[in-house]
Amino acid sequence: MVQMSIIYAACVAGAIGLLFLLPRRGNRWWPIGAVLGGGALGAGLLALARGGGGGGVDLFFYLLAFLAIGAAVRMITHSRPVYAALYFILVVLATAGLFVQLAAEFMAFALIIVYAGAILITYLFVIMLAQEAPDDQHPDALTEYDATAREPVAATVAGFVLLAALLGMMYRGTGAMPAHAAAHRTADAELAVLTGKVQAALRAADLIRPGETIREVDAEARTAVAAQDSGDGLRTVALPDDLRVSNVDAVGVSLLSEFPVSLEVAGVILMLAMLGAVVLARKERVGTPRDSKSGNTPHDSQSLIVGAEGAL
Amino acid sequence: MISAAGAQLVLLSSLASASDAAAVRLNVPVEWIVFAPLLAALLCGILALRTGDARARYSGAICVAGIGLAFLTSVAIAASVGYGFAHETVFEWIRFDRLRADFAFFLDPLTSIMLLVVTGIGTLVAVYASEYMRGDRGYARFFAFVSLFIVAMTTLVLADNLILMYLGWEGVGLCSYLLIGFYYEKPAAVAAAKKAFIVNRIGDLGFALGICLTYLQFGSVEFAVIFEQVEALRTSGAEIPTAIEAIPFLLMLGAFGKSAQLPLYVWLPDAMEGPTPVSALIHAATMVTAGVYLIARTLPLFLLSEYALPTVAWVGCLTAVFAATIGMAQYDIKRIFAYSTVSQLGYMFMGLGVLSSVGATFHLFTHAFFKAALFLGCGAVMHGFAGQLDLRRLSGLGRVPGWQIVTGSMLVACLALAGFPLTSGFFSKDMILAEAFVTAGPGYRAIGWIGLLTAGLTAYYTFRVFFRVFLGPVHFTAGEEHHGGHGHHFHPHAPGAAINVVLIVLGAGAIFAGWAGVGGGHHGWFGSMVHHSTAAYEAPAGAAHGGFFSNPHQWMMLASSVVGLLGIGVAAYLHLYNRAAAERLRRSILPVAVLAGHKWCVDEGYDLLVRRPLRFIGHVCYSLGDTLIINGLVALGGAVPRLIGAAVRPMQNGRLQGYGLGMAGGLATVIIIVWVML
Amino acid sequence: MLLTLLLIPILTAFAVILRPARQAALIATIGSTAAFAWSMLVWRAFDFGDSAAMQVTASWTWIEPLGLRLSLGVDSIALLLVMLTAALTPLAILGSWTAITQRVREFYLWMLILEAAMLGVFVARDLLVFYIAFEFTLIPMYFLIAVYGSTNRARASIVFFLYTFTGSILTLVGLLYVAWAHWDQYGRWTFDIAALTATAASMSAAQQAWVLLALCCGFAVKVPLFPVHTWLPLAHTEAPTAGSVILAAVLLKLGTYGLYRFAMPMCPAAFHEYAPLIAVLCIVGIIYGALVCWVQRDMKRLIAYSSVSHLGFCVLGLAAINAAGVGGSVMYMINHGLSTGALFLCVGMVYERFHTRSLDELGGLARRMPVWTAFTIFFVLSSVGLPGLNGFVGEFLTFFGAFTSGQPVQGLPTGGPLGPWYGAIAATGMILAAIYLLYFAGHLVFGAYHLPDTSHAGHDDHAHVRLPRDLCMREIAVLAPLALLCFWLGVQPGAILSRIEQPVSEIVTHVNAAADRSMLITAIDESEDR
Amino acid sequence: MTEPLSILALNHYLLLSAVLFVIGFIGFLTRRNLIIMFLCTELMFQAAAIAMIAFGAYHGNVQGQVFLIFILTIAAAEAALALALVVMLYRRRPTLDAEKWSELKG
Repeated sequence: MVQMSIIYAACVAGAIGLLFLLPRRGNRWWPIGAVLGGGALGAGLLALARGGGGGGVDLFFYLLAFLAIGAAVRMITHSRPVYAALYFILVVLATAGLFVQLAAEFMAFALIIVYAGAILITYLFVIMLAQEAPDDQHPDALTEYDATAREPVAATVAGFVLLAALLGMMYRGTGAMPAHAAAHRTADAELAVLTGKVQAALRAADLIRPGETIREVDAEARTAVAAQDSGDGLRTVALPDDLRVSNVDAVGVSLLSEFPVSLEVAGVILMLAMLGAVVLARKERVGTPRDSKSGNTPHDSQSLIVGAEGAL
Repeated sequence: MISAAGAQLVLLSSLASASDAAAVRLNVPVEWIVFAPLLAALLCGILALRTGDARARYSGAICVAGIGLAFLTSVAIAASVGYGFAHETVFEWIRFDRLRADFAFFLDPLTSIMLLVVTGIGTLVAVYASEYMRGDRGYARFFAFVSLFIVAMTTLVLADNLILMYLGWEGVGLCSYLLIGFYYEKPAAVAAAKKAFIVNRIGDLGFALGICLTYLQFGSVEFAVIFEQVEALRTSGAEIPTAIEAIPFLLMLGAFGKSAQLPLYVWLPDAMEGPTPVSALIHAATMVTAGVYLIARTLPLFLLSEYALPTVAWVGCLTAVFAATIGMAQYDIKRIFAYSTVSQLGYMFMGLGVLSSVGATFHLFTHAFFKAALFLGCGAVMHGFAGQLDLRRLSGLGRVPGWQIVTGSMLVACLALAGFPLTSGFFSKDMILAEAFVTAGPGYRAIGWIGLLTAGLTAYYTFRVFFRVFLGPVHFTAGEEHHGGHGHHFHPHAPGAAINVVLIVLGAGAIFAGWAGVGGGHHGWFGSMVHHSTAAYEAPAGAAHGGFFSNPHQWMMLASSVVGLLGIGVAAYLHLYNRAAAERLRRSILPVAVLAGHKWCVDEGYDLLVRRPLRFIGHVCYSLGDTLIINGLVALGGAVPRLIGAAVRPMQNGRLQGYGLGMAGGLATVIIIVWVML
Repeated sequence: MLLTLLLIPILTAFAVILRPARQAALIATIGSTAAFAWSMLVWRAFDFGDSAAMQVTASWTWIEPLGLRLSLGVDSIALLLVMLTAALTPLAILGSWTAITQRVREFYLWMLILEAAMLGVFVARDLLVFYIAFEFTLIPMYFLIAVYGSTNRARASIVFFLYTFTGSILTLVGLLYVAWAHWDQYGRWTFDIAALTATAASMSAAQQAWVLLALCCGFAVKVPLFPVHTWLPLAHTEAPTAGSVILAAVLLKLGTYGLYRFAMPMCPAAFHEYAPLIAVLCIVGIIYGALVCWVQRDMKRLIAYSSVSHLGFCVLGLAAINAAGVGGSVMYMINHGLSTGALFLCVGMVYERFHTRSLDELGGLARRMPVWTAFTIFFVLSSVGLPGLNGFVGEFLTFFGAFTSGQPVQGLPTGGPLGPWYGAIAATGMILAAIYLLYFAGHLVFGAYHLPDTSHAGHDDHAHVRLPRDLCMREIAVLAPLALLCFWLGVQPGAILSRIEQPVSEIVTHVNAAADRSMLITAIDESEDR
Repeated sequence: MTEPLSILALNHYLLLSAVLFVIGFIGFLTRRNLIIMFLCTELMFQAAAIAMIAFGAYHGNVQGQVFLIFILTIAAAEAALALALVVMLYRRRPTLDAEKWSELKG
């Protein structure tokens, strides 16, 4: 069993470490934080490893977990947004690695493509767009809000108390769950609906003749019923052993057969988000009849906002 | 004591009288008495609402027709009912659980008398008013209300159960309210109307509670059922429960309110703010006698209690003398007659109390004539002299051309009121006073003497008015309703035909109505009528047949004549021959006179003791109770969250992170709580 | 059939939203009139020979595992209240044609939604349907006050909402407790009112007392009983005319109806035991409300306080637990709805003309507005309880009920825990009612004619439709049906009384029998202890 | 498909998920830069995603992954909108300080 005391101690140590790491003007104590935090993380992972690995967890897990957590900590402690975004990419990559560990290859790559590739790049663009231009005297100057964290103590304490509570509950709660969830489905059950894939595999293995098509697949018995194009001459073919349902297949089948509506809705949401983003980010038109006197200068738009504040 | 006397009395309830007078089948549509005036009221009401409709001038005729039809029906019914009784259900009204109160009529001779008085005087007053009210903006409205009043009053009289009677009772109160406040732009009229309604309501409360208690005790509110049980109770000789003895006292309260007896008389003098025909009809002849009628109708119930009737007698007696003293010190003619009405109503209650229901009813009957004549005469004066009613500003009207008929009828009516021999008032008053000496009861003899004294006072103040206003040197000033300019000489305009005819009829009634009761006791027509109603009783035999001095019915005629003439004589000396002496006398007893002139400050006392404290409580309830305490508590309840809010407000600073922090803390707390609990 | 009744206003509400604003009033009027016509059909379909039973029922499964069903039905009392609601809403809407000039469509939308919610309360046979409808009345009313109210509307709407909501949350707790008790006993969830009533009535007296307390929290606020009445004057004063009308006429009846439908049958023993306490609160409310009424200068607030006083009578009748009291109370619900609703309409018509509610600024309107005066005086008299008009029958029966409660009538016992003193003291409220209502009439209707200073009224003129000085035909059409109904019910109360006799006697028997049983059990316990 | 995850391994992944979530949360609370705050929310999404996938593996089905697709969708949409908002805000007043944008507080 995992030593809960070690976990809690690691939480405390991690909290203190994180406190030292959080950005502050002239933060000279960050090495202490790094040591404490790294120690806490290492101790925690060690406790995990001692408490019982196996069951699909190997060294890669610990490495990737260490990487993900370390990068995440760095992300929230780094005072420069660009670096924070880059560290976040690292977190995403580590997560993707963990997904591969969990046999979710499709999601791993989707994560990298969508997150690391698309979303984070957008973030980077926006960060660069919105960064105050460094003037010549202080090329490295940080803005005040980047340089200091607000209420670090309260937030850290609250966060780690939450973490400790969550972990405590988790270990209590999952103790009651079966060591392995009973799989209610036959392996490769999706083959029953993936007749095209089966047909291609059979054809590639020359198990069916040209002109024959697969009518029906029995995933349990690993057989398929092939028929002539003319409609007669039914026969049963055994499936090749290497015919397996890939992760992508499974996800696809599940998505299209079980959640088609949700999928459509997701599409609609994405489109609406796109439209919304366009509308929001569109430059405000100046010289509208309603406010024709305001010019195209930042000063004026400022005054417009002040006016709006007054209204609020 | 009554209980002792009661053993000698034979109560003839309606059912007992059924033995010699079987139930009569009416061949007259009795509901016309109610519906004809109702129709008139509706028509006049519609005319009243249509501002500027020229047809409004027909409303007087409509009203006269409606009430006249009711009168004719009443005559037919009186003839048809005779000495019997009848029962007629018009429609079902309230029927719930075991409570039965239908819109049903109960007719016996008492009802007939009341119907004749109400519709008869009503018709006369309507005729009078059709001239008197001419030119008033609310002409149609007036007749709508008068017709409505007749509806309510006849319902009251005809009701076969207490709840329907209560309907009529409240209905006449409403009409009284509406008619007193007829000139609603005068604040005094509005206040008087309100006062009348509210004081009446206090009495009505007693009435309503009396109804409830009656139902509790007898399981019904219908007269027939109640009286049957009363009879059974009396004959069984069982002890009478206290609750039953309480019933007459509650009903009495209602009667005192409606009939303006102590301590609830205060509204009636103020009610003179209404148009004079209304004062004549409602506040003299009919409505105010409803209390007398109520007690007469429920007399069997009153006989069940040892103390009920003596209370009635004493209250009546005290009211009579009390109101008479106030009346003596007033200057406003109408008010004098208003107090006179209070006083005369006191006589009627006195009569009921001393077990002279014949006398009381008889006095009610005669009083209706002469008091209506007096008020209508006053009205004619008021009409002719632009609202002038102050007897110091009017004199010698009898010699002004065109006023002879008014003077004549006033004289007759005054004589009747003063109890001048052989006028109607003389007979009825004597009957009551004599009975006070005949009946054994607590202090009844004293009541008789006080009554006699009051008769003298009555004669005095009545003729004070008459001698001042109609005799003596001719001089008069116009009232405030006269809008002629300076130098424009005021010409009183003499009353027209309608007014004169009505005055003649009423004057005749004031003299001759008394003959209906001649014969004393139950022997005259009137006596037999009452004798055959629910108000019947039999006087102890023997007392009425002694010698002259041992028979109060005989020597009372002489005594009251002497007292009455004495009063008239004093009035003649002070107000006709030597008016200066009156002024001297007044100055010598100035405090008393002023106090009496201020109505013994009863109004002020009520204001100070009842109205102001209640209103003060209202203010306290509102400003302290509602706005301070209750709203304060509510605000306190609301303040607890607000205090907590203030405490945690720094967290709610609008920064997203603050909320996030709270969320994390909350989540952690929840988890830990669950953890601890599991 | 009842579902259609609920749907008519809702569909009309949609129609109102979809059509241009200037048609909104017309559509709303037609729609609510249609609902009234439909309710007449329901009335026709109702068999008054068996008026205590739920009739015209309909039921659909809603959430199966929780036993939630969308089941509707009415007994004759609920049907009467349905009729009241359906009759008053068109009149209130018709009365607001010119009063509402801004956000017109939303106004009628809320009115119609409100109607649907109120109808829902009365036709619900399922507890949660009832509760949802009960709470849902708050939302439209909140908006009616908050958007269309007068100067102090923000506070009024919030106070209204929070006050009633707080109370009804406790009611929900009580009702859910009963549902839980049913589940505990039978092992399945149901929210059927009849089933839960049976369960609750078989609980111990202590449990019943708690449930009663919880129920009373919500219903007493809604009624409102003293001392939780202070939201009412505020809400009434600030609400627009139609809102006040509906509030007085129907929303307050939700409280009394709740007491009748839930508090009495569910906790009969406790209700019987605590009825004197409730009655004392009622009597205090009657007198207190009346006295406070008397010192008001604001005519709407005055009528609002008169409602406090009147509803005291209404609940007093329920607390009397005898046929006269409960029957009178039901009668009172209808009558108060008619006459107070009408009074608010009358006052609203004055407000629309002169833009003031102060009795100091107005006076002597009789001179210029005879028709209005006739109606106002008529409704004042109805409210005072003048015999021959509707107010009397209910008032008399309630106080008659309180008076005779628990007293043997000719040896036959009548149920109930009260006695003559309750009735006698409550009856003083009749005097006080006369005082304050005549004070109102005396100031507003009679006296010298004077109007508010019109110098500031200039800017109002463009916003308001010009109205004639006296009532126009539309306004007469609003008031005349009410007046006729008041008169008719005063003369023929049997039309209602005979129809409610069965359910009333049923509930009275139920409560008294339960109280007797409970007393017997206590007595047995005590004797066993000994 | 590989063998379903054991409960012990699931715990590992859940622990990682919790840690990442809390770190993201702390970042969200402490950092004042709007963009970093959004990044932190993305980090919390990641944590949720790990938990989803791990549970999916534990139960031996792909529904966890399917859910993740939707999470990803929402994340993408959220990112797009959030960044658009940031751009808009920045255009109004050149600062990314979350505390400067607190006009909406009550």
